[in-house]
Amino acid sequence: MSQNAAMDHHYTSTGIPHRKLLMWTFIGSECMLFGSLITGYLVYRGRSLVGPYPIDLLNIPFITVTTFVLLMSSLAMVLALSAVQRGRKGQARLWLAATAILGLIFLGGQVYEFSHFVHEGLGLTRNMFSATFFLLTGTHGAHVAIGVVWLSSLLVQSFRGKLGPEKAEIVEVAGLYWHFVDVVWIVLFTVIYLLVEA
Amino acid sequence: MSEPTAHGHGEPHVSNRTYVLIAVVLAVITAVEVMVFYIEALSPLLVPILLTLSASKFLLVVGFFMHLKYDGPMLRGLFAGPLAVAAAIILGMMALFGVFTG
Amino acid sequence: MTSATMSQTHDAAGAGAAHDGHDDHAYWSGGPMSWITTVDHKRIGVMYFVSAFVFFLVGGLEALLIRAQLGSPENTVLSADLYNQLFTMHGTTMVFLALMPLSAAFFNFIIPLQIGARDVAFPRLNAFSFWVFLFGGLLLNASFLFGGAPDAGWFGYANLTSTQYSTGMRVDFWVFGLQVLGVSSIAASLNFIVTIINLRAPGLKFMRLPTFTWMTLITSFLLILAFPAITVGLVMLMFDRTFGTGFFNPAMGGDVLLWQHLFWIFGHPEVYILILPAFGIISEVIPTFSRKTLFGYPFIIYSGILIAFLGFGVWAHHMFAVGLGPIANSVFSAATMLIAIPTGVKIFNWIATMWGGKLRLDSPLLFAVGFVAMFIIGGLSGVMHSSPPTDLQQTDTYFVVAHFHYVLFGGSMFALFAGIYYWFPKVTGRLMSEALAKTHFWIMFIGFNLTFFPMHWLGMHGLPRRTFTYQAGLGFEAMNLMATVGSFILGGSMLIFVWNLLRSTRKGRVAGPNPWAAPTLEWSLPSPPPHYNYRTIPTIEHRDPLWREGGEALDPEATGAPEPVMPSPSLWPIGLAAAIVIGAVGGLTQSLPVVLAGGALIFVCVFGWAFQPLER
Amino acid sequence: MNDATYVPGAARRRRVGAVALALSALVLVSACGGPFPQSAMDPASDMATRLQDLFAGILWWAIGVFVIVEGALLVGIFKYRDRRVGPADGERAEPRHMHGNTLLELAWTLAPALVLVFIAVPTMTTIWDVDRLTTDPDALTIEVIGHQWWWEFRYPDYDLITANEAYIPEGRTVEFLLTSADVIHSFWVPRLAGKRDVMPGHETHLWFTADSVGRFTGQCAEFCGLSHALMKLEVVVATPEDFAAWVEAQTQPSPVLQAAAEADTIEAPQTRTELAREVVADQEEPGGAAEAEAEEAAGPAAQDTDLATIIEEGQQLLMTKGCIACHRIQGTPAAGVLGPDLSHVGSRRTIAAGILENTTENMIRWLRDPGEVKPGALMPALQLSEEELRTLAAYLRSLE
Ligand code: HEA
Ligand code: HEA
Ligand code: CUA
Ligand SMILES: [Cu+2]
Repeated sequence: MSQNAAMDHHYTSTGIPHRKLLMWTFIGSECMLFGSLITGYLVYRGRSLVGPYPIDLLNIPFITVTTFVLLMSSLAMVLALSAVQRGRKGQARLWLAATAILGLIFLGGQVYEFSHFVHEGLGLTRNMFSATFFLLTGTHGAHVAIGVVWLSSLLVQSFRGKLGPEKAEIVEVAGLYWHFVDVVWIVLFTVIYLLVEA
Repeated sequence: MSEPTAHGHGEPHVSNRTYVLIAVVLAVITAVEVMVFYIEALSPLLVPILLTLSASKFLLVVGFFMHLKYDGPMLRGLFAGPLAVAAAIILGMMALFGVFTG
Repeated sequence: MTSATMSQTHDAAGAGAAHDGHDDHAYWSGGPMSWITTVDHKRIGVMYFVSAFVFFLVGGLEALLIRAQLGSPENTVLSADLYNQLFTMHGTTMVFLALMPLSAAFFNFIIPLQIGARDVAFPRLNAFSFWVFLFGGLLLNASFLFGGAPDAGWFGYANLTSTQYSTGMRVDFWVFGLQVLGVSSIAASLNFIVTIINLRAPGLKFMRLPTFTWMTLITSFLLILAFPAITVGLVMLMFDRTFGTGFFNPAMGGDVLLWQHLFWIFGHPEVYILILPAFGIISEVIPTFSRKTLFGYPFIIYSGILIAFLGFGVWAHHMFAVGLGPIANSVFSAATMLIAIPTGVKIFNWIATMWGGKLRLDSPLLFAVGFVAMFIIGGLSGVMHSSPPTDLQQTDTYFVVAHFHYVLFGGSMFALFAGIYYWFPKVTGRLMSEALAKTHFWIMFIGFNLTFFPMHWLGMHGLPRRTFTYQAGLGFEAMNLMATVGSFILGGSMLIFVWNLLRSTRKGRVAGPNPWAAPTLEWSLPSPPPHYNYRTIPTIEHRDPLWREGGEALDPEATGAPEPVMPSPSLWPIGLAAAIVIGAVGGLTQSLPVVLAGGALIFVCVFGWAFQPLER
Repeated sequence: MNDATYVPGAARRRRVGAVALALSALVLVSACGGPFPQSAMDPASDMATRLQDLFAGILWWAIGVFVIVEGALLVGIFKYRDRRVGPADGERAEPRHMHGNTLLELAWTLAPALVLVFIAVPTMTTIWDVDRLTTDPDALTIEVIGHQWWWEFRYPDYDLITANEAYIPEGRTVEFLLTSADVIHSFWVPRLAGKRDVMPGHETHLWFTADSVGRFTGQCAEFCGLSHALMKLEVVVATPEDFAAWVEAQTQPSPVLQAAAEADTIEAPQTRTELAREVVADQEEPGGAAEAEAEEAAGPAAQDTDLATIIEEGQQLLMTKGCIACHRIQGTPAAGVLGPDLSHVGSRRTIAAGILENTTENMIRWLRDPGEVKPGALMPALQLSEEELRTLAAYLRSLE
């Protein structure tokens, strides 16, 4: 590396932009966060003293649909990034909006699911299943919500004409976050819904 | 991704078509997962099958959508290391709480 | 080391005098507002140091009160209630508000200098980490004014922390205080990871990084991986206390042991978070004062990584008495013992570094040697704990208290003092008084051993820890008195140190760039460094750049390059920190409006921050 | 640089010598100052002996490592210290940089590993011996229930319940089953066994065979709230005969009550369930029956008027002041379960979980204001007059 490169404000030793490195490191930390939450969920499996139990309430077909929605939002996200990188403003807006809206639909599904559970008598404090379930999926939902806000702000930026290809890095970082949240859901979908104890 | 990024490290090109393909595969795997769930005959193998399927979805998203397949060892290590620690702790705790031994 | 380096040192002392009158150019010049809005890693480092040291004195004062109460049997200096608050806050303060942020002070000040960077990767995030830490610490200590401080011990075992057995807000202060501090630690660690990986000067490959930088990197990884576990535990506890869930309530199917696991999955890596920076400091001080490069550098690095890695697999050694069963106990015991090996490797390499060197027993080396000597004792008592059957007699007694003060005070604190004496000239441009430093050392050394050595026996003779009183006739009187006397001697040594610190900032001998003839890059800068650190970023070709031929040419000021543009000050970091703490206060008082206000402020600050350019 | 601050070697050596002396003095002084009646290093059972032997073995290894490593450190410092004072600086050659030596690294990796093997092997064998259920079919089972801040002991084989003072037979294996009624405690009698945590929602085990007769004190070792420091206990190891006698005595109502009961031909209720039923009946009809009963019990039997009055008035206080809500006394309607069983409280050496000598003064002190003796104690101050305090204390002390 030349002296000049080192003087450049965007110089990094590895060639990886700071923010991208930050996001990956943060994702590492998030692995432990969700790991601990999943641990809590798993060790308390089958320890509910009163019903309703998971098998009574979990609606697999419904969740399959919202899972599909979230997966598709990840697709929209990569397409948005790709559009931003190519300077295709219209496409970028379209896909960013699609990502955010799919995220919102997922959240809507979660809100519906939660209120359905509460309606069926499974409030937060009802039993060990409800406590661990709401904590785990709630934390995930909060992550989705933050992602939606983030994506929306990118969308606004794009409409203000401030999301040119030179800003692709920001979109990429937001995308990493978004995909990670999706990845967590892939695990939760399996662990909570498909591997529900009979 | 034909335009080089501002920082000039050329990332391998992944076409939009690849992305769509991956998404289709993800959707199909999800569908298979749910089918497996409902097929009585497979219930003894449910856990290993589902874990394999969801792990492959996991890898597809991380590898392609998150680009890790094309990133260097640094980012891969940053993700794989913590993931391994987290997985080990989940398994260790399940063992300690007798989840495997009943 | 070459004679060229020596002559550079002598010149430097002369040149330093010239720097003396130029304090207005130093990184610290500017009014209070410039400190509140600063994003300069050096100022943030100094602020970390001052706050953490004050918290250290507070924690020390709490310890002295504890010792005063324990000086004689059935003493009544403190009530049971106050005693329990004090030991809880002593432990919590020392770990979270003194030792960790003291290490952070070193990370902040030293790391960018050591790697040839002008600042950290995210300067505003750095300021944010500091303010969150400070506000979190104040929040925690504010509990003393509002119905009493947390009183369930520093590891707050469930279900003593449930609303049934801990009424009032004491435990809530602890729950929210620690969560806030977690935000600070994680943000700071992410920042340092990126900084160290990404902002190394050209040529500064990983295997040329100074050892302290390496240990900081490892510590930061430990932090981002360990803290989430306790965060989850704290959130569960918060839910139990606020909403009435039963995560830790056996009557509802909860399990009190889950808390212990989550806490120690964090807690054990945490103790290595407290010691690895110390290992780093020692690995800088010993070569410098032996005038001999670090022996077995790669082994010291790898053993650090190994310690960190193994550190995630030993947590249940804090739970040998709960009856996890022979398999679990054997596994965790063996894993724990393994850690003695990489730690030993470090110790042996340090001794080998000194072997054949030319040791100058200046204060940093004195403290470093004190560290090695005391840490070995703490490590060996750790190995005794690691054997579950013997630990059944030791756990929860003063034997443990002896173990962890030997590693925490005899280890971390001795090393931090070594670091303070070592880098003080770089921070302030002046040397601390050697005579006072040596007095400090010997008094501290004696006081320390007098305080904590007898505790091994106290424990083995049957005195449990966390007991506000003990009865006469069990043989505890003499040793407790000894410990109490020792602790006041120890306190006295701290006064000498504080006096030296205050005096030397103004009256100390002017240091010059490299008063110790040290090998690492930070010593190529003027003392104190200019606010931009490096006018020109140097290119590094060796692990000990200043000990190489031509090392003296590494004066970044000499190139006459234009002054670099640095990030502008910002109010958003402190704003966001305040917003988070407001939210926490809302949660603490269970006041929804305050929580919402905090949330709204967080929102405003995040966007204000995001849209404010770094350089204006 | 800093030459001025260098201290001449001789003075330093003297100072270091002084410190070394002080340190060894410290070690010696630490070790004495006894006697240590609660010391883990003075074992009185098979388990405690195993643990102590293991500890001693590890301690010797640790001392060995300590001497070698600290020795190397000290030798290094003295040998390679830069001795010169003043301007002669620079005379000795600059040290040669040594970057490392793989063979050495290997050596000081393997040597500690070897030491650890010598520590780990006895550790593991001890774990597998100690950390399992006892296989002895004759083992005596004692259930331990931790409370804030006292201990409840139940002997299911004998239908016996007592508190804070447990008798066990010498030479017979005893297995403790431990649970908690509230928070986590830890059961620890250092001379008899290592700790075992006492947790709500879990049952833990501990077993050992005591090998000498005597009283062994212990105390709660897990922080359990305000008065954790005051949660003590005593295990009395008795000869099998003494133990049998103790069981016999404890399973009967106290002799005073027996005497009173026999004289009045009132049958002392024998089982807990009967008692409970009676209490329920009493509560439905507050005061009345119980008082009458107590009066009757005392009245005609009075050979010794003093004792008779004490029993009569004491029982009356017991009924009226709320004691029975929490305590049980065999042979009376008192059948509470929240507090310690008081059937034979007079026979115990201490009261308030090992805190106070069992004397009338101390009993009065406790009854006057339990929170003064034991901060946070759940038992309320009963607002008794001095007269009542004395009577109640005398009554309780008579329950041997
Ligand atoms: C700086 C912090 C720090 C460090 C570095 C350590 C280091 C170690 N600790 Fe310690 N520990 C604490 C802080 C620390 N600990 C704290 C705070 C607690 C109590 C928490 C609480 O309950 O409040 C605790 C408690 C604790 C326990 C639980 C005790 C109990 O509650 O019952 C155990 C059990 O195994 C343990 C073991 C060890 C071991 C094996 C090491 C090893 O890493 C030590 C390794 C070092 C050496 C062994 C010395 C040097 C090596 C050689 C010279 C080589 C040759 C050596 C041999 C062959 C043996 N520690
Ligand atoms: C991290 C480091 C750390 C440090 C540095 C210390 C330092 C000290 N500790 Fe601490 N200690 C812990 C961590 C630490 N401790 C932890 C984690 C616990 C467990 C808590 C728990 O069980 O929950 C504990 C518990 C603990 C106990 C056991 C309490 C109990 O179980 O009942 C005792 C008892 O003697 C003690 C004593 C001391 C003493 C005498 C010092 C001395 O080194 C202090 C030195 C003295 C000073 C620094 C004072 C200087 C100040 C002045 C002279 C005046 C200052 C003036 C103003 C503030 C205006 N500590
Ligand atoms: Cu019970 Cu401590
Ligand atoms: Cu540990």
